Amino acid sequence: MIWLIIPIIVLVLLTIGAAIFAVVTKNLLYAVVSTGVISLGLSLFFFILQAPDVALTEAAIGVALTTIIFIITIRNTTQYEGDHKENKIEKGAKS
Amino acid sequence: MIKKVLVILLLAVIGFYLVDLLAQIPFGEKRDNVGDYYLQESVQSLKVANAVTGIVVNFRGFDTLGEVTVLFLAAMGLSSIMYRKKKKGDKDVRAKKPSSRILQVGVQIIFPMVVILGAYVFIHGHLTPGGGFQGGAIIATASLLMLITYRKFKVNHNTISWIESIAGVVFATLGIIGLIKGMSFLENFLPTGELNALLSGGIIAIIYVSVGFKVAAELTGVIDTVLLNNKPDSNNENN
Amino acid sequence: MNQLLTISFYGTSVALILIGLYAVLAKKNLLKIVIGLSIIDGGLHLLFVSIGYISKGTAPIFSPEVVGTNAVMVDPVPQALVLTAIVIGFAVTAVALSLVIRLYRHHNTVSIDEIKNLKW
Amino acid sequence: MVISPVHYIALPLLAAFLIPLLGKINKELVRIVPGLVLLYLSYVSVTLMTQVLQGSPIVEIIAGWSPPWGINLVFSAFSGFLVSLMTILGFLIWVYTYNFKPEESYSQTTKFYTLFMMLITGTIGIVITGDIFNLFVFMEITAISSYSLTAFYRERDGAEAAFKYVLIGSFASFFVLLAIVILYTQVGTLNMADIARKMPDVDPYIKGVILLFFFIGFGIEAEMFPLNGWAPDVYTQAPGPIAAIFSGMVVKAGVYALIRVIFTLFDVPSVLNLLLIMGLLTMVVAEVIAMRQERIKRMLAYSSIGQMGLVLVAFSIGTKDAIFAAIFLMFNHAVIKGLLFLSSTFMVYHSKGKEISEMNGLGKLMPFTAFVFSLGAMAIVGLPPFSGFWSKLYLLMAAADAQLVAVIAIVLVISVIELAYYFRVVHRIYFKERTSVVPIKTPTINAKFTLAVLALVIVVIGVYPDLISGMIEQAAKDLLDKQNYIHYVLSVR
Repeated sequence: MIWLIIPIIVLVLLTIGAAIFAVVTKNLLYAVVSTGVISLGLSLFFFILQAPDVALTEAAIGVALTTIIFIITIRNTTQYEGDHKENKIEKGAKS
Repeated sequence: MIKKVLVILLLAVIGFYLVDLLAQIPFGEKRDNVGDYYLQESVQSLKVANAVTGIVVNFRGFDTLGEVTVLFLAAMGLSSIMYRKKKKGDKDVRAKKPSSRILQVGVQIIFPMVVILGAYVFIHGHLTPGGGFQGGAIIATASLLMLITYRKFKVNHNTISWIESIAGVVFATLGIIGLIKGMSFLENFLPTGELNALLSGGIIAIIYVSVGFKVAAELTGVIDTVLLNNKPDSNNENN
Repeated sequence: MNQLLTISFYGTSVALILIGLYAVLAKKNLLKIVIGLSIIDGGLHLLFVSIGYISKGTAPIFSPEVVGTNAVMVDPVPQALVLTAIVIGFAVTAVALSLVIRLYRHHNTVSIDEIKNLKW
Repeated sequence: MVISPVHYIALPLLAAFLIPLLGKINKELVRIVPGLVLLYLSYVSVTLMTQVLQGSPIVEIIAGWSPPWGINLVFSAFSGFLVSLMTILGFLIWVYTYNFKPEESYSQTTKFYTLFMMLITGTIGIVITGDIFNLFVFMEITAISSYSLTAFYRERDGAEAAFKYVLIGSFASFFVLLAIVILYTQVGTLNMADIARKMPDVDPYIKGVILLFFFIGFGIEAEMFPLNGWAPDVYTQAPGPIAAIFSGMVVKAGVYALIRVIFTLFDVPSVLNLLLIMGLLTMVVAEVIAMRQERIKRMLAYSSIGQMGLVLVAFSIGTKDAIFAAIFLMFNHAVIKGLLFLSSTFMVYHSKGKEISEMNGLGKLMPFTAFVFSLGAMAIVGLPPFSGFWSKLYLLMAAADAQLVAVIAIVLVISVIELAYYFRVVHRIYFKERTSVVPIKTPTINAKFTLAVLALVIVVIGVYPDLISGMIEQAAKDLLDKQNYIHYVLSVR
């Protein structure tokens, strides 16, 4: 019965780690992908909490659609946070 | 730098409040609340196997009506914010070279399956986990798959607005029929059949199917609006 | 065992909320702020569902084999409300991102400092 | 079909879903349908209001489940009064905006009128619902409509104001939802009357924290001091009539939710002192900043925040006449501030920066609009012949009864400040030569009709206040009588 706690601990570390990575990383694409990972973690949490409806919603909307909309926004704006050197090159190349 | 310290301080205060509060709420303990009544009623009078669907559509159907409006307004607000007058030089912004052969064949196989899965999820909303929102979102991901893979695939905004409006009108009129029949708004006026049968739950099944269509059309419209709006041209003219 | 479960569920949701708040308040990039908003939403939904959990309860679905056995069931109300809250969170995120795109179109920058010309 | 409160929500939703289809039949229908809906709803509110004033409040259950389990709508004297005010004011503003910007493209006009109607429905929903989570959903409907409408015009920098509003609006939603979560664990139900009944046996510490979260969440919506940075930018960037709706209704719904939580759900009297301090703070800061504003819409926005502070102060005194004065203030503020926003929109229609200096000498060029604007300015300051005077008088009398001398002093000083900066504008309109070269757009016939009706209301209520004071009297009694609210909501079958 006790070994049941191991997957939960792994899940907790995965979710919080992805959240911290999403905030810290400079590359927005990585940040957006880790937002998807957080939603995945949440979906598994909901599964453990005996809430299948919410797990399905979180998987369908949180992981798939939110990540896609973020990525489309990145395509329309810059891919790197702050005035990163790639930003300059990209802006230079563009204008 | 001071800003960061201030933020950390504020977070510490909020965190302390939250932890202190949650410490007094035991986890996993049975609390007497409205949930038991819903569980008991959804079996006896609604004959709906999935109690959560029973709550979302019938007991708290007004929330779902509000919910569908929120999504409708988000789609409308999004396209009004992203609105750009159509100019001649508008080229299709999607990838220039067509996607790889493997992806195209793969999508041909996956697309119908995902659409069927989505349809299954929202048709069996009142029996198995899932429902209108989940099924609609799954179908939206399927259409997204097509949008990304095939450049020729165009989402027809006319049909989307037709599906959206018809599904919304079906939901609202089902509610108003309850009102016309003298009962209250959104009341279940159809016979509810027996538990775990496909046609059980009266208007709940019909409402959730219309919500499924509406959410599928809306999310496809949202994704299409955001995906196909033009990347600012090189001279970055703003309209 | 139960203590550990409490910490893991409540702890994760509080951690997510705080990380999200930090991203919104301390980060300069508009996209990071919107990511922070969606993390806060996620943490809050996790908290909402985990208060409805009843230990050794099953999902509130009356599949044929569960009907007669009056098994202990998890409280369905938070699940129904979180379903609505997730879709609302998605709608607000979509609107916020469309505003970010329009801001980038006007000002060709995604950092909140350069745009903040609307003073107090 | 018998007239019942659910028409306020069901009909606009049906119309909103139908508008894109109707637009395909005839393009003009898109503009007409919201007006018809609001006209019918005004008729509904008149009939329901007469019923409520004689008989007992109307409680309607949804989906056949009685209150603690199902969602119910409450059309009592207090909520009914606000809903009637919103529908009639909404109809008048619709008349004003009939073809406000004719050159807008068809697809944008469809979206404008749908969002316009749903904004009003959202605020009505907040006021009329009897369920706490339903209130959160309607708050989101209002929020999303106002985000999109703030960023509606592309040439203005609406996107900045809208993004700031999204940010702070999401904070408000976060705190409200968090409060609902913790409340659900303690009370186990979502129906407001049921919560009010079970509130006494909730642990006082947790009750305090929940109330604090609600206070912050709804405080943002009601433009309380620390977190109302979003309001001036949103009012400035939003289209003219939408700014009138924001100040007239959206903020009222925020204040209503805050007051409903404080007076009906919770029984914590100490929160009234906090409300008093925050109200005074909001009022003083907003009015002082309003004095230094150079642009007319920002000035009106700050003055609107100041007036909301005054309303919160009136509510926080807590006695029956103070509540009476507060509701009267809300009525006056909605009508007069609506008039000011609507008339000033046409005065600075084509100007880019909407500077006050561009309003010089308009007295001769736009006589009707200038007259109506100055009438509104005098009314809001509280000069005798107009309705604003009575509400301030009742407030001062209520504060005097409660021996709050400091409050009286501050309110009087603030009134003098208001007098100063409003007369600075009126002086410019009549006694300064026209300097700016911006072309003038005189209001269309339907806009003039709305301005005339609003001005008429101010004067008539000013001369003969007990036209509506009876109604407000019952509304005040209904708000304060918590046990009666619990009884008539929970006893409906």
